[in-house]
Amino acid sequence: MSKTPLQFRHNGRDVAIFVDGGTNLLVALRELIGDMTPKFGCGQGGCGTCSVLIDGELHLSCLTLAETVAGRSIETLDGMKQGPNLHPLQRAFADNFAAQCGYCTPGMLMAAKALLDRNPSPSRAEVVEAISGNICRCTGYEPIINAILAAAGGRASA
Amino acid sequence: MTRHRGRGMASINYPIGMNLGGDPSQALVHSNPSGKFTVALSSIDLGQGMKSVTRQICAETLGVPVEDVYVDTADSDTGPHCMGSFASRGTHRVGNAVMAAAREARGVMMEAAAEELEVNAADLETDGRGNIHVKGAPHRSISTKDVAIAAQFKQGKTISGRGIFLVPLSDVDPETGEMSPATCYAHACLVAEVEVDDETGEVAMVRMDSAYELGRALNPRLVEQQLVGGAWMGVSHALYETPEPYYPDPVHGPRDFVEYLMPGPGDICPHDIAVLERPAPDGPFGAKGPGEMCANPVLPAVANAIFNAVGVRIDDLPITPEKVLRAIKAQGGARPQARR
Amino acid sequence: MAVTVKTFANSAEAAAVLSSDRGARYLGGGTLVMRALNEGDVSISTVVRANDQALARIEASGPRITLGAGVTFARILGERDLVFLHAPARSIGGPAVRNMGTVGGNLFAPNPYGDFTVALLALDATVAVQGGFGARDIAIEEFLQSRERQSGALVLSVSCTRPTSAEAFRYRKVARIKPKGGSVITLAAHLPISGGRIAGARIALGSMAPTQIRAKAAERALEGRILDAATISAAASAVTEGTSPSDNALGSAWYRREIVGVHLRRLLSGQE
Amino acid sequence: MLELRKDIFADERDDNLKEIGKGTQRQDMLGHVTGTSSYFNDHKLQGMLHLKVVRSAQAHARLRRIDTTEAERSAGVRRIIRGADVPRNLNTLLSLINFGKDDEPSLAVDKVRYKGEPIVAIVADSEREAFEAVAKVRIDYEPLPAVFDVEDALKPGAPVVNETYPKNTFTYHDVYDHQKLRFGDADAALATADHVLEQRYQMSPIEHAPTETNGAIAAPDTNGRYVVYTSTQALFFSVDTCAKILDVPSNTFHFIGGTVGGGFGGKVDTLTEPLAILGAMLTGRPVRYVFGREEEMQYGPPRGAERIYIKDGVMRDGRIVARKIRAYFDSGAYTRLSSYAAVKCAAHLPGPYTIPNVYGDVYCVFTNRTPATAMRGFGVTAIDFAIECQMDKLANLVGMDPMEFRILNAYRDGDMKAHRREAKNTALIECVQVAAEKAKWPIRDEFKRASSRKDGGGSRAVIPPTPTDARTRPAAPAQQRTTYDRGPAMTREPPREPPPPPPPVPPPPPPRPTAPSHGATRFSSVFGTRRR
Repeated sequence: MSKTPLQFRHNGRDVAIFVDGGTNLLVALRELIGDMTPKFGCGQGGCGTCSVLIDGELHLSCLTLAETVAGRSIETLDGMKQGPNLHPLQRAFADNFAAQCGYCTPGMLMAAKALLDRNPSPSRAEVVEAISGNICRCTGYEPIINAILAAAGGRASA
Repeated sequence: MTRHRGRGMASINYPIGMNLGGDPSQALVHSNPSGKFTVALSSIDLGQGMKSVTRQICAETLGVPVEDVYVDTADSDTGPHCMGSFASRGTHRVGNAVMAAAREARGVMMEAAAEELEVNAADLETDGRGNIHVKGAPHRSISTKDVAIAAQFKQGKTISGRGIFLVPLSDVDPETGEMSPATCYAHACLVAEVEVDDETGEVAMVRMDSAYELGRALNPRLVEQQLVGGAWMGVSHALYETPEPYYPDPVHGPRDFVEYLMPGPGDICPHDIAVLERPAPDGPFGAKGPGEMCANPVLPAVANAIFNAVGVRIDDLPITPEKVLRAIKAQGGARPQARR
Repeated sequence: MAVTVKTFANSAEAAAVLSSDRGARYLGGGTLVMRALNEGDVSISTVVRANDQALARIEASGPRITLGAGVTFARILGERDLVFLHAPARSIGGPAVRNMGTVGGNLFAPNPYGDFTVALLALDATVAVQGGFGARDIAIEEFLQSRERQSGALVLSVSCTRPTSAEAFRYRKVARIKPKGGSVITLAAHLPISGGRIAGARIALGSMAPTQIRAKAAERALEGRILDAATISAAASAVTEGTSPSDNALGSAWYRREIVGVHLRRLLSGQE
Repeated sequence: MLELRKDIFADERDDNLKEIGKGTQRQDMLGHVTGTSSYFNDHKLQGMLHLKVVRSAQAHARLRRIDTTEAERSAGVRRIIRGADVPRNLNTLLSLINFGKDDEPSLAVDKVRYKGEPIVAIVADSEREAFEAVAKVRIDYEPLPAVFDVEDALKPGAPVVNETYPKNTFTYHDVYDHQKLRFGDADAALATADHVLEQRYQMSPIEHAPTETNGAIAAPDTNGRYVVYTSTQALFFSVDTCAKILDVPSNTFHFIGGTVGGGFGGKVDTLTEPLAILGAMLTGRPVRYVFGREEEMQYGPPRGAERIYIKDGVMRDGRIVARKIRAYFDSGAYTRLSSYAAVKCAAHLPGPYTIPNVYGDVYCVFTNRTPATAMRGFGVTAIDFAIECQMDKLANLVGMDPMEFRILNAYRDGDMKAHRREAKNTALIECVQVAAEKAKWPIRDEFKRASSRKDGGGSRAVIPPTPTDARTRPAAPAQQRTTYDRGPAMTREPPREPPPPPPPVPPPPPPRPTAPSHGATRFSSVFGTRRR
């Protein structure tokens, strides 16, 4: 079976893999690179658990044909920590008890990072909009919204 | 166009655990040589916080800091039997099993400490910070680490414990339904306020106020997670969710999260919660279980609030805009009831 | 057999493969084709891509604007010259889908998707299509009516009218879920005013028929009139004429017919 | 926002605790926010194969022919699994605790009973190749009339959904087609009530919709064992269900789970584990079987719908004197757990109120839809909806404030409940009072002064004379037993009703070197102990 070589940056490091035709980025990240932080939730674009940043933009890795990211930079939750320290968003999610089963958390954090990277002090409505493509079945969203607002507030004051 | 506000309420109770084949759970607790404890379970953490709440129960019972306990679950080779994570049984059944196991482990730990301090074990107490000392004489003290080392290498004792909690099966009388279905009950009352659009039938949540009685809030933050998320699910059941929108006609089933409706982050409303604690005599530290019952009062409270707002009763779930609109049209327009 | 991916530098080559290979599908933003692959649609054996820069072009200067088929909704939201399209662009998906989904793909999205196309229909769009025999412009209504047969063609771009004022174009997506939900119905109205009267009204509806359609009876009720309460009421009463909504998971045909007039009235009278 | 009302019931608690009552951070939070929490699917195994199932396109049909010849030749296919390959292709989940008869195959053999029922499983090198093979399986259906409404299913002449239960109802206590609750004389009390209100309520099915779909990865391990990564909510239920279906000792399996992406009841049924393990057994390779989202939504088990009729008698002063309930649980095509939901529902009647006359008939009904299962609030959510809507209507009917109406009728310590146990540790009244206070909903002083600990018991503790249905009491009214549990030497009571047609005979298991069946692990003894 013919495979296509593919190189891109993964959380700041260059990676090179071979993909089958039609492989999506989620499968490439999880099964070929071993980064298990993006999750499979639907494969339909409806849940956001597979969210990653491509060149800083929020994308759904399950709907991204892997070979389209050649030469581009991919960020996942696996690269969010700042050295040994949690990213302010990670800390805010923990402090606000914004995770229960934890399965939506990687996607939520990437959606939140995409927001705060562009808009460091969002309104509540902007936070709601930013996570609107991410399904959470446990929390009722309120703690997640509060966590993102807290991370933004903490950042602004820091 | 008019949007009408209304309030409704509902009160409920909920049985903790199940009555089916007997309802047991087991736990094993043991210390490593430096006095750190592992709880081995086969219970499942679905997000409800099983690992966290049993960790606190174990730490409290042992008398050690929570950081000194780690809960390992679920591995069928190492974790003893548990029926599973359902029927609001986790905190109560598994919690009791962990408590029993931790009590047994604590007994050995105190005996070992007594031997080191050359006192009677009954005269010792834990300080919850990793030390064991003679009652009334805090200076005659030994750390749990040193006790564990001594037990392991000097005394030949295993600081460990086994626990099981079983609620035996209660036969159901076929003629009267007589049975003991549960050992304790949680309680709740919830007030929902809604706004109903009388031209489109759309219902928006305005706010919720509630009181939940849970025996004991073992960890108030975990309880809050359950109650906030559970009430969201209650709203979702009341107004949105169905895999069969035209039940019992099995057509147009949703295939994705666009077609399967659940309230989004823009549909949520403020929810003010009070927690009451009437300890269950057989609960771990009196705890019952908030996991399932938190959604239940929301469904009828929302339905009753819609009646208060526009005077229609929707007795079929979910209460879709279509059902509300049809009912309003059938009664010739909205009939707001006395404001509450 | 794995899927074959064919990437071309220009759209003509891509279009040639699309029209000759029944198992070929054009990959735009991925929201339709990748989903189909993920869900086991084995009718797709070839994925066709084109890196043609023309597909990503935006021409927003004149009275008619042109959007390359590969333009994403996020890019539209970043263009100040396209403010009139921001409401429909924002109504698509969540942020990730808006970063991926394209104008061209939206033309093919079945109910309950395809909201941006409702706006384009109200704005008298034309669709530039590269077929096996060359490129041509098709009126959007004609394109939508023959959409099933267009899968072998490659959409290059869409052009539409720029409204002369902010009030001249209105858009509303009625969804159960906020802020991101599938459409129960979607409405777009282009009401150019000339000498105080409406001239060239176009009302477009989503989820009121198998494809996006125009509400021609409502347009007639508006044409040549002042946009006052009586006119709005007449348009609202006429809006269901010619529609053929169906039941789906988000609402029934009955409900759609009941509310479309209410929402048209609210949209035209500036109510929430 | 959460407020702890420590002032209430303070005299019943010792709050002198160190770790309990603290808002300690979750043990798993660091794992969650760093993405290192390990779910079943986060295991990368060398040479992993992928399993997909062919699902029924029909709601009810005979399977005339299942043709897999083209699929077998499809690229990348390692193994086609059919019903005959499943060692014990008939099971019911609660057989492990002696409740109900085996009624559901892992892969349908001669008949399908719901749209989406698995018929053939395909194990292939890649998901794409599994999908391609699925598309090549040809199934010749002979459609049968289907029934979708619980009350239609009970009508004479209704299509028989599941031959194990030919009346389309689960059998309780070997004789009844429903679970009864009888307490006092509801009919007599209704005849003397000032108002009688009868209403119908309909609960919708609900999809659990966990963000992680159901799934399992099974892999051959050393020494003939299999390691299984699973999303199950009930580890040993799944272990022993797999041991039974695959007819091997339960310690053949090493199940690892415990960190699950939401369940809500939808991950008890052990749907993916048996086929994943069987795939691993038949190919010698790791096999993953994970539901797609549409599969999860449409063919993963939902919370079953319930239809409930309530007839209440209420006096002008607001006292409810009788409550009569008839409820139908829509179990779908197989039992799964709905049989127990009906028992739990019966025990829950008449809600948290002291009503002297209560009558309940709760049915578990089979229809041609996806089998239902447990969900958060199982057996109770729907009846609470019905009861509490009814309570609002009753309050309206007698002109009382709904809060005060609840307090008036609330159960209190010492009252006799309808399932004939004394109410203890009650707190409904206090919840109503606090909710009213929080919502600034005025209630009168006498209701503010009411207490769960006062004015209960006494005449409210009495079990009233209760007419029961004229029927011989069965001699052995224990929980149901299964054909599976009955040894050949055991004698049993003669059936009290015409015997149902024999259940479909499961295909014989493939020959094995050792004869004894080790799969028969049960969680409990045959009879429970009676406790009060």
